[in-house]
Amino acid sequence: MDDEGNGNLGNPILDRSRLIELHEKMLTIRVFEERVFELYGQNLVPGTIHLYAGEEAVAVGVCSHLLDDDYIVSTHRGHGHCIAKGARLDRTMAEILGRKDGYCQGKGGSMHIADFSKGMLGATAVVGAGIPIATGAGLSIKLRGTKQVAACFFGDGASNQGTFHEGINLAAIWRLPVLFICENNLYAMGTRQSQAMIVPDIAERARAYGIPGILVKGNDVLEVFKAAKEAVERARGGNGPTLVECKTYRRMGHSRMDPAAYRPRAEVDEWLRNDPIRRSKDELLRMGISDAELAKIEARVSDAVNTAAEFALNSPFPDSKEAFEGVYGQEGT
Amino acid sequence: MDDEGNGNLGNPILDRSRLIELHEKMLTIRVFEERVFELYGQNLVPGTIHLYAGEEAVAVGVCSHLLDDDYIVSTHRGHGHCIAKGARLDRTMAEILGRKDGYCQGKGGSMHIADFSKGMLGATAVVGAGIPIATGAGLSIKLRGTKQVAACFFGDGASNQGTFHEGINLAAIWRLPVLFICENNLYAMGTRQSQAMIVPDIAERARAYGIPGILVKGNDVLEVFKAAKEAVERARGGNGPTLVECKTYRRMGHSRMDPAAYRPRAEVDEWLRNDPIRRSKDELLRMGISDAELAKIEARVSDAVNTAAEFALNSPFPDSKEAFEGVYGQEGT
Amino acid sequence: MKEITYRDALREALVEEMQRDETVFILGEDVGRYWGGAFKVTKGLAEEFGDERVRDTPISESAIVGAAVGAAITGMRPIVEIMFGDLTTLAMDQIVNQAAKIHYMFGGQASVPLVIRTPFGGGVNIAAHHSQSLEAWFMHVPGLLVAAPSTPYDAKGLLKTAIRNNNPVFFCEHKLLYPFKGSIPEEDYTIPFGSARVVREGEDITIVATMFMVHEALSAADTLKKEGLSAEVLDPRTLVPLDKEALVASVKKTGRAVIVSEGCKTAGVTAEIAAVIAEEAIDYLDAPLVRVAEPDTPIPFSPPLEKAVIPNKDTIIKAVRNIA
Amino acid sequence: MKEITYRDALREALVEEMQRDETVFILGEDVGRYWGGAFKVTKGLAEEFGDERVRDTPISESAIVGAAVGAAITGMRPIVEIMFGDLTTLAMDQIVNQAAKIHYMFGGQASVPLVIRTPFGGGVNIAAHHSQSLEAWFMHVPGLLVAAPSTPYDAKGLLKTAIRNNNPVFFCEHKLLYPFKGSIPEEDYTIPFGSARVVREGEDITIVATMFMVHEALSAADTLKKEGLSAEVLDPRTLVPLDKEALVASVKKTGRAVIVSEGCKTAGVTAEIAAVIAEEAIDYLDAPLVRVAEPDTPIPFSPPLEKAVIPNKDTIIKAVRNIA
Ligand SMILES: Cc1ncc(C[n+]2csc(CCOP(=O)(O)OP(=O)(O)O)c2C)c(N)n1
Ligand SMILES: Cc1ncc(C[n+]2csc(CCOP(=O)(O)OP(=O)(O)O)c2C)c(N)n1
Ligand SMILES: [Mg+2]
Ligand SMILES: [Mg+2]
Repeated sequence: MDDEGNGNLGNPILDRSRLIELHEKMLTIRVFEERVFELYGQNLVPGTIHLYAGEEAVAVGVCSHLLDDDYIVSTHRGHGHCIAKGARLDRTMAEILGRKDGYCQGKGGSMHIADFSKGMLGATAVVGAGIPIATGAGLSIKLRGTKQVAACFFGDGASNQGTFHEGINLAAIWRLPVLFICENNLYAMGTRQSQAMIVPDIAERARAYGIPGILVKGNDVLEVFKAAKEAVERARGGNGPTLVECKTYRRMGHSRMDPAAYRPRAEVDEWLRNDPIRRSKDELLRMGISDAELAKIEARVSDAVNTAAEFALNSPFPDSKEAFEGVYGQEGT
Repeated sequence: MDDEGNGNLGNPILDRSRLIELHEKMLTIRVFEERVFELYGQNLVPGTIHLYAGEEAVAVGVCSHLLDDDYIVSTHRGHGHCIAKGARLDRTMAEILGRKDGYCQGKGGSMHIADFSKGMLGATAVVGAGIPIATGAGLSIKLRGTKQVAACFFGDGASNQGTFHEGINLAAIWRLPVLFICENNLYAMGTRQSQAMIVPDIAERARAYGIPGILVKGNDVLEVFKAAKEAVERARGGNGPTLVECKTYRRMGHSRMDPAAYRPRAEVDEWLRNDPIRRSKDELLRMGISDAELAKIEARVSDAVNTAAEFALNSPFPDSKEAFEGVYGQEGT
Repeated sequence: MKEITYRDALREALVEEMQRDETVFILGEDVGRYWGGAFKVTKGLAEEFGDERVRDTPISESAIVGAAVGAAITGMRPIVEIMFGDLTTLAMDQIVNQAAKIHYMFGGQASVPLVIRTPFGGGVNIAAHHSQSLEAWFMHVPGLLVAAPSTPYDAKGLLKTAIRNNNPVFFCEHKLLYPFKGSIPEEDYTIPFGSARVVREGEDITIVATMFMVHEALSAADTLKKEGLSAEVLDPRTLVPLDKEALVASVKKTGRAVIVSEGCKTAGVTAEIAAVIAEEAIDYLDAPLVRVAEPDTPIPFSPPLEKAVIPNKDTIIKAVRNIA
Repeated sequence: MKEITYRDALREALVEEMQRDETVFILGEDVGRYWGGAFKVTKGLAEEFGDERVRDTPISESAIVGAAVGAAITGMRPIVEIMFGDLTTLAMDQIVNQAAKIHYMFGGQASVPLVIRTPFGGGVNIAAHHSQSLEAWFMHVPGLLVAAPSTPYDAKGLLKTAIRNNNPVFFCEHKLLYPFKGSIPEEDYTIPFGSARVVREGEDITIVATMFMVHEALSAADTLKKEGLSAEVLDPRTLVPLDKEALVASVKKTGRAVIVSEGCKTAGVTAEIAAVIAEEAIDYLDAPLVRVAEPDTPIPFSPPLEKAVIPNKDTIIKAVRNIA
């Protein structure tokens, strides 16, 4: 609580209307994910899915500082990143359903959504592989001399990959404008973080590269917002990368089929209480938002997701001959 | 200087006779390397060589704590590791010359010497690749329940490889009996350490894995000896790995053909003055060793290297048909 | 004999060999008690053998294989599970430059009794990073043995041989085969490497097929049979060593061959098999060799697209009809 | 025309393309002003273009390629040097799963104008970790183009095409060729991918050879000529795309083929070429196909051993005599 009794969110860097935006974005991701889950249950989603539900504050808190021409690099758990970065719900949903109007014309699916028109450079399903790619986007920015930044999302598990070490080190020595956003949801599949590394805080690893590491409560969108603001300013100012660790939690299992029985009940309960959207809603209520306003937001979100699902379900499957096309692009000059 | 005015080396953990041993071992490596260099000049060494000269205190300081059944994993700059671990000079030299009596029957050469009979698990020429292998040797020790330890040598350059991160992390979480010995000779080929990482001390990176990191003057055999003692005791005691960074310097270029013009003259001069063998000799003199004793050591070393060179030069080249053999070992049971 | 799935057959091999030899242990991501492997092959093993011998690892493919190499050259017999074959890309140095070369490069001083198990193959709509079949790469690495079982019987027998072998074995599994059932003997058995299996005898054409494609080839042979064409179906079972004698013998008999495997066509498994036939049995061929494999595309996600690129009964029949 | 080494030809291509297009830049270990590349191909470039465009990197092959991928999809045209081809093992995920698949997997939204240059080949006694020829792996990766020049002329022309191409190009060089001289035009030229070169016309047999083996094949052809045997020598120049028409045309003319490349035999470059011929020109063959490649061994260090495993003029002649 600050002096004026507004809670954290009374902080001047995030006023009420901005918080409403963030809240709505988070809610959109949540409702979108719930719809994906439902469609999966109806056998309308091919393959597998890794839901972002529970981690919305991270993508939204970070992406709210990014412009359309800033970049992000995403992961197997990427629906939330797409939406936060401004990708259309309908084409995102269509891609997840393997339809022709999906961003990748059905070639990518849930684990490989990309929207280059919004600087969303795509999701890689190889854990940790996006890290050096984000470094490269940062290098490109530096070489082209623009003021863009690149943000890279990855999990706690990814931070044990060699690419984490190599990719961040490279960004550090070249002072590239990159945000390394570790979404620490405490587990990599069934493996608890403490089984996979000794340090409790991955932010600590920033020291090995001589860059700042920031640890934040990842379910508090304001904390993420603040940390990301600092990191984005550092990057745009030419002062190099930041590692931001956001402690968060997935509401569901790792993937659609995982009951997540390896998570202690008490832990799950505590984190579910600590839900990012519930928190932002509580803050908005404290700031005096009316029930009617909240209901309006919810209706807008629900409409948007409905429209997206309808669009996706109406989109045809791609023609099988398209499988053989598009391996190579235009030759070039 | 300690109370008794003996200098560092008066430290009770390293008495005079032990220091003589270490000095002689270091000198053996030096003279061996000089001979390799000479033979190379005479076109008797195929391929390339990476001389260890100047870094002797590291291998000797570490290996002096290791028993025959302890393991080491080595690198492209590995002659010193072999000799320090107790490999025979003659078969080492024969391998470097590509002869039949070499440890690998001429199949490995300078970059791939191994002596499994002495726990020398071989040199890999892929920078950083030995790190997880040493971790695996540590795992094997743990699973078999012996009191062995494994030491892994690698360079400053190697510490930017993904394998450094993954391999040390694995050893850390499993508390394996491994010494990670970083031979920081300030350069990886022509690349200065400060170009390749921000942190001045690689030992600092140990924190990312929650293990102790020790920084030592790598040209002072006593310092290396002390740090290695601590690390070996920790490992044998079941308390996990240690990262030991030894700052050192190569007397020559990276490989035989490299004039090393990228190194500032003043830096080279300073490090050459700080030569490990010169230091140990000075200490021995301070401890009162006689010129005659020193001369005897030098003569022994010189004889040993002469004998080894002779052995190697007299060893035949392998028969070409052997190239086709030994890809697979015995099938097994 | 008993009916058992490919998954269970693999698990039986692991259990029996771990009981038989205490130096055998397993490491990989989520192979332990909380998950039992992404495809549940190691389910229950941690409970039986303890967490030390069935080790969950961080997501560090390169270090997992590297650590297994280090353990293998110092007296243990590690079995690595790489969760998806596509991720072997992260461990190629350790597999190719270390595991495969150590025995030779060090003049025979060390052996590397290491098994790397990993699932290949498409068919479950998990797109470009989880559906590849990269067996051909490993065939191109001297020092590795490469097994590729298509049935529960072969899976168990070959895995046991792999575990007992002192050389590094790259052991290919197939996602679609895990639930596939077949019968195996009650008693201990192993299958020697380098011995192909004639899955179906035939006179008119040889269909050489690997892994899941063996079953598609069998369906194709069934259909062709009705049309009066007798196809011999041959499963090499191990790709290194490759049973050239069996290949040549079959082609000598039939005079024609269609070679089928997943994995993309260019420089793939089918290329090597075709080349062997072209070198050793060309005089017996009455028609061009035909390769049936994935076209040279990544594996797309959407079901109709994925279906279009993976060979199946129909594409095999079409290929056969082209030359027979 | 001017006489120039393969190394200098490569450097000229780099310089000219960097002058022509400021989005072209180079990154790799020791490519910069202090070393100029392990084989000195980039010598002097940092001085001309600055350290920003000729970037030394830490020893981080995976991040080097990954960073290049990230730069390529955001408007730059990176050229990566991997110091030795053997070390591409460390970057396989980035090469295979990222660079090669991005265009397809993301439905054409991005292109990846990236060149990865690396030297393959043996012959300089640097043993198993520095002497491999792994071209075949990259042929097996849809989405990559694979160039493999054997002369200064081809090196320059193909590298320019590679740099201007919007697809990822895996550009194979050969250690023994760097000092090799040949003539090239003074003016700008490029060589289209997928067009083989008939290095020597002949009537009796086709020798298909790649990279350094082209020169061994030529020596072999010289010797054979004296014995009255006219060998056609064909150099594919790019392995993906492979000029199948040229291959088939030559084999139709001669009726026999020996296929030569470094890299081990099984599932190697020669397998794919043999398979193409067996599929598309088998009716014209008067003899079995013969592959000449490295036996399936790691490359040994000692000179007599290394010499025994790398194909050369004599082994080629022997192979030719077996079928002609
Ligand atoms: C390199 C790699 N190894 C293994 C996998 C299989 N896998 C997919 S997601 C996952 C867990 C990732 O954990 P984390 O990075 O914490 O992300 P989270 O799923 O928790 O968001 C694993 C092991 C993979 N896709 N890539
Ligand atoms: C993975 C890898 N990348 C590059 C090389 C080429 N190379 C050989 S030694 C070396 C420098 C190694 O530096 P460092 O680790 O500091 O060891 P030093 O040579 O200084 O002892 C390089 C880049 C290699 N052998 N392996
Ligand atoms: Mg996680
Ligand atoms: Mg160094």
